[in-house]
Amino acid sequence: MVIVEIVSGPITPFPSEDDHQQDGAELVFNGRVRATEHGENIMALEYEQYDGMAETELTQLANETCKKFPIHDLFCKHRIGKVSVGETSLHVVIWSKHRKEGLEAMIWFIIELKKRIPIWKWAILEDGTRIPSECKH
Amino acid sequence: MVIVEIVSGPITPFPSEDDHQQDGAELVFNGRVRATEHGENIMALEYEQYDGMAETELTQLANETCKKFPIHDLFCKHRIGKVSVGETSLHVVIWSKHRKEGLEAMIWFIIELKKRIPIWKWAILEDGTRIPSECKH
Amino acid sequence: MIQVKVKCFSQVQYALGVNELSLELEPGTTSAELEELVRNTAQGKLDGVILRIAVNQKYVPVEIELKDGDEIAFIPPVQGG
Amino acid sequence: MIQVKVKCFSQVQYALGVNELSLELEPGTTSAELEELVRNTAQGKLDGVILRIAVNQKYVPVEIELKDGDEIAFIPPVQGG
Repeated sequence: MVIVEIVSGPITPFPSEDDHQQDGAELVFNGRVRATEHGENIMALEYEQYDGMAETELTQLANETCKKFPIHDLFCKHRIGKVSVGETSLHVVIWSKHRKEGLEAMIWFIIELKKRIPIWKWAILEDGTRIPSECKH
Repeated sequence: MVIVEIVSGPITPFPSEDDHQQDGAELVFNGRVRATEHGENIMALEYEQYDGMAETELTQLANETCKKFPIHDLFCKHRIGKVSVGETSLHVVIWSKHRKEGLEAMIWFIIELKKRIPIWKWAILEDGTRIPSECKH
Repeated sequence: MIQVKVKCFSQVQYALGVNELSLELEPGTTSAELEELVRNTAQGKLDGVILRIAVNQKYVPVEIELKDGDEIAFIPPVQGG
Repeated sequence: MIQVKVKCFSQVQYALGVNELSLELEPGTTSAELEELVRNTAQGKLDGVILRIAVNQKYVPVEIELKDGDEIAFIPPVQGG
């Protein structure tokens, strides 16, 4: 099963106590905003999405991941708008029978997300300036 | 920094809202007890430890992991005693600047844990029998 | 003439100074021709920036002929996560 | 004579039916000799089971001479996680 949400407020993690009795491995990834971006101190990042397309592409990617790897469930939330330093911008949970496929699926899912989901970061610098972040990783 | 705990009751996850402002990646692994072990239905697993040595070895492994990979913090809890199906037996959190090193450290840490930490599983079958689990993975 | 909408994100938005453009084009104009027009409008600010094209919210890997009412986005390198 | 304690876990515990053994050994007895004694006591139930040796809660990769008061564990494949 797949759940995908693009949210504009703080991310509430998916509950861990779900009914996954055949899943030995629960893997959670939280991507957080760091205090520096390309060596410059920032106040926050502002995430911009292509409304509609971002969610469609993310749902498709989640479904592809579940087909490509023998995992059971992939839940994902991506935050949009201003995200302060230390806050979570991306939250992904994968449930699988064993940890190996869960870890592989997580790695692949995030790499692909960073390649194709139409979401961008603007850095908000300490002086308030807002510039497109040119982060290439 | 490293925190290692061997606990006999249910595992409370480490709080996610810690002060990790230079850490873009927070990775959480929860190992859960599955309803079947080697194809047999089980009620629970009972984890047995070598008192003292298990915690010493686990602390040493956590420190080794922090030296081997450029991660900042590794927190780990392992539960001992009877753990029912669906409950968490192992909880690991790794904070790192980028996700890559966090994922690699997580993979290595769990592989090594399963090689050298003196902890064993007993399967508690549906009829109440308690036998050493011979799980090899 | 056909009417199309161009969505501008990130570096494209920064270079053009707008979120969205409404354009009238000659019938038969292709996605690649529109990209050239956008790049020219940006006056060099998009040089070296790889742009992928999405038409009606789907990535389109080849040059296509645009139709009236199309929504086009020139997608600079994405940065989710 | 020297006195040693043998901790028994998992398959070793299951094979011997005890958690712990207290043994009196000849001075000069080695870890490998004690392992043989334990395997014989298990009457074949530990055949095919690889045992690592820990002395005083540390893995000891080579044969060593045991000392009075040592705590020895023959560690079957571990299963944490």
